[in-house]
Amino acid sequence: MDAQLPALVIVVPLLAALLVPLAGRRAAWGLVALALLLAFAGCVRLLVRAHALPEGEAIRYALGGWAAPVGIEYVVDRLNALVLTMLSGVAFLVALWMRRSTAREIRPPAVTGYYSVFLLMAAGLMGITITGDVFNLYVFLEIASITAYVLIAMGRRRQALYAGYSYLILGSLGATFILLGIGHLYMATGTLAMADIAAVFAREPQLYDSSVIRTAFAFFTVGLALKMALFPLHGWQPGAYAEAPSATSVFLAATATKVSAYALYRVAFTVFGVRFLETGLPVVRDALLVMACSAIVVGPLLAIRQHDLKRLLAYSSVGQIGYVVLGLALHNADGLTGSFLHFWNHAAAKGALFCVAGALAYRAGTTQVAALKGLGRRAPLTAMLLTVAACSMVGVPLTAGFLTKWYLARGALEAGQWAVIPVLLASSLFTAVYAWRLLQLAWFADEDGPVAEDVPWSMRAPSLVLGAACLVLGVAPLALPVAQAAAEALL
Amino acid sequence: MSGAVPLLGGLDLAGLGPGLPPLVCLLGLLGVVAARRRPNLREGVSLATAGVNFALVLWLYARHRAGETLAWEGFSLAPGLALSFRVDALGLVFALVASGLWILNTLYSIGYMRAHDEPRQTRFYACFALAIAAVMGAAFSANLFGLFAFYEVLSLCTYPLVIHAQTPAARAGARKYLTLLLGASIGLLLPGLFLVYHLAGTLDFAPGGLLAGVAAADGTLVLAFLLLVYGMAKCAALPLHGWLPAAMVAPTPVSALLHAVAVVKMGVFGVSRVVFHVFGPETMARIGADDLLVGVACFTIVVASLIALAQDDLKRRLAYSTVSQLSYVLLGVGLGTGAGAVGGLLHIGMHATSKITLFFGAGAIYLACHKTRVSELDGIGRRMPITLTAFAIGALSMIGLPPTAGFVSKLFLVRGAAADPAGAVVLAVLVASALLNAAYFLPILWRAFFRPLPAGTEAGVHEAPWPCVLALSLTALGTVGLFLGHGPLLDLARAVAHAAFGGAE
Amino acid sequence: MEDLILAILVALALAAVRLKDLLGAAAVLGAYSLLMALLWCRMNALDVGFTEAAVGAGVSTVLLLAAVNRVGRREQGPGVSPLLKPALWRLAEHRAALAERPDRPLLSARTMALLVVGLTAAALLYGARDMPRIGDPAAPANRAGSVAQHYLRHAPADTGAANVVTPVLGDYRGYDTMGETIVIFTAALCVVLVLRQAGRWRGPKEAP
Amino acid sequence: MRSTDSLIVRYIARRSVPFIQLYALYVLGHGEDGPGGGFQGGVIFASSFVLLGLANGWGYGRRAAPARLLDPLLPLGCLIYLGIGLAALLAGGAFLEYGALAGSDDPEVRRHWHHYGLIGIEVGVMVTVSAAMATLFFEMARPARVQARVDRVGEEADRA
Amino acid sequence: MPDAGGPLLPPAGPAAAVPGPAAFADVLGWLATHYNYAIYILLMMIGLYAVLAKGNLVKKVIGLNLLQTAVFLFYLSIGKIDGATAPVVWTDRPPGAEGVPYENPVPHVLMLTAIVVGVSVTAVALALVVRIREAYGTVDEGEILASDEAQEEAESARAEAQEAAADAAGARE
Repeated sequence: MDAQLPALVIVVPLLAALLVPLAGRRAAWGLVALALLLAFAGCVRLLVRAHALPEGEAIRYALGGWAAPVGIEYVVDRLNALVLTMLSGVAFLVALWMRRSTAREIRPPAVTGYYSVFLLMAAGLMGITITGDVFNLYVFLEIASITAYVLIAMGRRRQALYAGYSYLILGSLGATFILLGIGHLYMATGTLAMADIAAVFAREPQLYDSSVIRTAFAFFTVGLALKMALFPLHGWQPGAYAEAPSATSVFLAATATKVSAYALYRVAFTVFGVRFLETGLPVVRDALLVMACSAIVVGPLLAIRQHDLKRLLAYSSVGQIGYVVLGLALHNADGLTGSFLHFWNHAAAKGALFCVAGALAYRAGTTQVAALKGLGRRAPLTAMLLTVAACSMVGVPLTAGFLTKWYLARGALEAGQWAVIPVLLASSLFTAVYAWRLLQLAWFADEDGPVAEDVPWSMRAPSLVLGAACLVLGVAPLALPVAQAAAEALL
Repeated sequence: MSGAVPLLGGLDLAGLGPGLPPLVCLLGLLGVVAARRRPNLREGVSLATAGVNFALVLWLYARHRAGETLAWEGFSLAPGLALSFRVDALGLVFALVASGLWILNTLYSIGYMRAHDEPRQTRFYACFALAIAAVMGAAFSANLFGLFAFYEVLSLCTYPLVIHAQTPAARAGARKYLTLLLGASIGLLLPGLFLVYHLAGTLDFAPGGLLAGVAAADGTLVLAFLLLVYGMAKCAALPLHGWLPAAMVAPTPVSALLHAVAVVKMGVFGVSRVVFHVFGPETMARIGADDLLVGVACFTIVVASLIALAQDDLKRRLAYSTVSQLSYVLLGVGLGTGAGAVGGLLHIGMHATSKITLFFGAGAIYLACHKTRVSELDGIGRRMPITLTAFAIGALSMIGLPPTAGFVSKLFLVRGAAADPAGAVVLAVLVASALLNAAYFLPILWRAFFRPLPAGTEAGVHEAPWPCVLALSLTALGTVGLFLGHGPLLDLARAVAHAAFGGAE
Repeated sequence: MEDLILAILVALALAAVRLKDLLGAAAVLGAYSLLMALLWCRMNALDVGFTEAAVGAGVSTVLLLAAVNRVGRREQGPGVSPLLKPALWRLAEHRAALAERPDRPLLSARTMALLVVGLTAAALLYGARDMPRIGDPAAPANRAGSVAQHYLRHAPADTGAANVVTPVLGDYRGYDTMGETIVIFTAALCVVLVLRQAGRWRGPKEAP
Repeated sequence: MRSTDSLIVRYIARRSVPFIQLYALYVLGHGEDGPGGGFQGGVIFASSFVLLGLANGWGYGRRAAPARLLDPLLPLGCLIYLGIGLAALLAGGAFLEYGALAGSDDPEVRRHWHHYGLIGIEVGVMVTVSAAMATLFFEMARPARVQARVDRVGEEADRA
Repeated sequence: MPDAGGPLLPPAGPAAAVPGPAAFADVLGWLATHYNYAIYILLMMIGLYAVLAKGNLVKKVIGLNLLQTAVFLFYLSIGKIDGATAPVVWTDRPPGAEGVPYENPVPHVLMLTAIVVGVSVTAVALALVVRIREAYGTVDEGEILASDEAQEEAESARAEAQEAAADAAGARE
């Protein structure tokens, strides 16, 4: 069974997604939770095995029995084991969290369909992370995208429809650019397996100068930047996260954009190779640095003015994805370690914050920031969760957020980009401003807001696990050794 | 590490050593939150925590004097980034002063809170316990990251204390308090941390200074020094002192906590850590940072005293007096002579005991007759003899007259300034500030004792509740006591000075 | 022959975009797909041609017609999509409109779109500069060592099927096709969810 | 979408449906030897229902392919595909390794099982694709009054 | 700070640098052998323009379809081999150097998947368009955004009014 794990981790959620419409309303939620629990257990096992592997090796699984260039293969190394564990962990927690939330936000006949589409999206995102074949990446990207469009469009207000539609148009543009990138790559190398493409580049280094390869990299970057909502191309994200039902916002915000960032790392380092980044196209790396830095500063800046909590958190996500891309742009071990840590840190912090927004929607029916008033007295645990997650976003020491900033700053100083330090600090200050505004309302408001009591335990427990993760990852970062080894392996 | 102290069976508590005080305070925090339903138990737990904590610090001091090196690795977050603790002389100075006065402050706040019937007292005591945990953690932390982490935790957990009254004025004051402190720490201290790590590759304090052997341009080192000093806005060096007067909106026990016991002392302690164990006296002298520090200190002393003169509100006047008194410590530490360092470090203790007495006095006056302005204090000396005599002792100590503790540290400062080649300016500043202190403290005493009570207000004025008066008199006695026997503070200060400057006292 | 079909395709594409009458545009798109299917068959891509005819011309056009029937034939409104302009720009323009400042917006959406299209075309043309000649048997994708020749040699032996496309589709890259089946299942599930199960979306007037 | 008023078109449409479906099965069967396979067969099979819907009106088409029938078929096709893959996995090979189903290592036997596996997944694909394309058409082409009734059912369930 | 910005890609190769007649012949030569690629770029640009510039939501979906079919043309032009027959291998004519060349089957497989993905995206897009028309009463993006912003301003005006009322109440007590 252990050898079959890479395939089972994806097939089990897919199987559950297919069985949920047949299983009917009562058993649906049980199936979702069970499938994601099994997937999470499998991913943790894969993480342990991947970390035990010697340097440079990975767990390979040939699907259909055909070896790499002929068939499709799944590759699990330290980097994607990290992302897989984050994905399945957050998916399982959200599955626990969303039962009561969807019961209130989604119409009863649509709840079973919603669960099935949710599982498909989780499987799609995990499929992107684990695949070792470039075209298979595109197929699972489409699965994750189509499900995301509809999960967003299920929001109650009519703006959710238009938000889903805009994301569909921009997402499809991104996917088509990625398909073009794959076509250019296939034309120049003749194979579709990532490992094989890297081998072809190793054999024929003069390919790096051919314009076909440069265009392929450029289109991959732009396509994934669109999917990732990196700063200039982030138009769809605020509307999408704000209008979506709470369960979708929690899962999307915690995981979706970071999977595209992971795909960019996989393409940039494994497929094109490190040498290409240094010699091939320095222009794209500088462009990425500028986009990342502008995202880091503008995200929280825009977030300050917002009145709606979910839109505020969406703009802050635009900033946070800048941290993840900054590691790639800095191109050294510390910067990469910082970005890989941020996979977990941001998932925990942003997941927890959107759980608070969901709790607000559940109890007060609105996600206006003003509804946070008096939360400290009426719902102390949720208010504490808000405090811990906000501190992690600001990067207060002893929380997870600080470690990311610490490593990114170290990477920036090593790479000589000293200008990145003020960018990091400015974003921390802007984040502090809106975090303070939220905490001020929650703890120190004089009259009480619409929230009468805390959310039921089935919603509080998973969100508190996310909140605890912000602290635990701050004091004893479990992902650090894995992230460090992954960074060295890539360079 | 000496034999395991079998306190709780197998758990090797001695191994925790310096880690114990913060842990005990955190237990106290949990105790307070657990006992939120029963006020008496809750206050009992707070008092007990403060007591146990002080006992632990004394125990650590005793074993430190016996020559043991106590350390605890704690958590290693990342390579080069660890929360580890170690007991040393400088840390003990700060810990002793803070934990000692903490007991009195808790006692005082029990009386004040009960008399004033303040709402949300559980949150008050919980943040109190968290603040002392942060102070203990910072005192014994063995590297710059630990100091920075506990510095931030203290800023965040004192914010609910400052905003306790939750009136619009309290909100505005607390907002300024947090903006300045958090802004300075994220905006200046954090980049300083990154720069130091980038230059030295490690953050652990070293006796001769962490950056001693580092080959880096002087300009970068000065930049790092400025970032670290001004980053620790809690030392209230001008121009980053604005948060101190703004925090006057807090209830008096919190002001006492802010001004005398924890927050400002954390700032000054941090700066002395930076001077002795990050840069080291030789590097400081080489890059001219010590003259810079002395300059800033002198400027702050004079200007803050002048502003204090103009303040009519009693607590604001005391706040600006704190701003100037703190710079004595910076002055002492920056002088670069053994005596100066001893004077500076001693002043931490002396200023703490005297300023806490003044604040307790101000609180008692407010409790007794709701008077906050200096001009209203006519003739209350006769009605509130104990409070006002204690207030007088505190005031004398501030000015630095013999029978009180302030005189001792100022004496060392004067000897340190004399030993320093360019000490003439410093001497002039010391004398001038003594006069200025007299100028803004004596009128209060003169008004309270020698001016008749305004007609018809006799009935309203009487002594504050007994816990406040008890705490008040204890600290007054402490101020005088410290003058007679300097006790452990002097030995520890000398140990630090000896380690830094070798020999010359 | 293929060059002629390609030229007609471009003309049909332009027509589909320019036509104001959506029904006409849908019909032209159907013709475009059928012609594209013919082109695939000319280029020996029989399976793709078959699928394009059935799925591209058949299903897409029917869905488009059904949608136009429910949505309305005429393309009204200014016809210029502000989607491209970032939210801030639109907000500024909205305020400018409110303040009745008559100055024409700096860059209308149309010129913005042309700018982006031009940039993408330049990138694609730059990319096409070093591409191998069409039909060149020595091109990296078709040469002896490539995975395609491996399929051609081994497919009949491994799976006993003559049409190499089906074993590559079902067996060698069977996982892709499973993903594809999951995609079509997702699409059907989502359309059922949106159009049948989720019920009406609320406008501002109805209760939240 | 009302039925067309000309009788001839409605009659021919009704009569030609079986032939279209037969051709679809032929296309499915001959996936190995010539162009064709699961996708094309599935779409043609669905187009027979679309033809009914277009010619004889949405109601008639819906009655020919009711939601109760199509909705379970959708996941069923994928389950066939995954089932074959899992069977191969449980039989000791990799996921979707049809050769492992043979249970013997003789390449000749395994080659046959590759063949059977291929046909099996083509059937799965056809089931899903035909159900999906028919569902897409019937959902999109639903007339306004039917849509209003469906939405009202949803709102009542919501209020309950 | 590195001098960032500038076009995403370095300028075109030497061919574009010298616009003399030689370059023109060079471009014509390229066109003769790479005609398909020119057409796919043209089709893609028409589709992209429709998606970005057209306000009508259905017209955008049509643009998306054009965009995706252009990519299919690109992929199949990669696999084309001169004088090759369809990739159906009869046992009596084995492939290989001396046998009849077969066309590259891989792009065909990829395009089969891409067509189905394209249809799926179109179907979901049209479903959303139908619901948008039902909820907004229009399918033109400009009008949708205008009504959204109007609703947004109405809500924020009401929120300000509530806050003002609350402050007034606060100030009075």
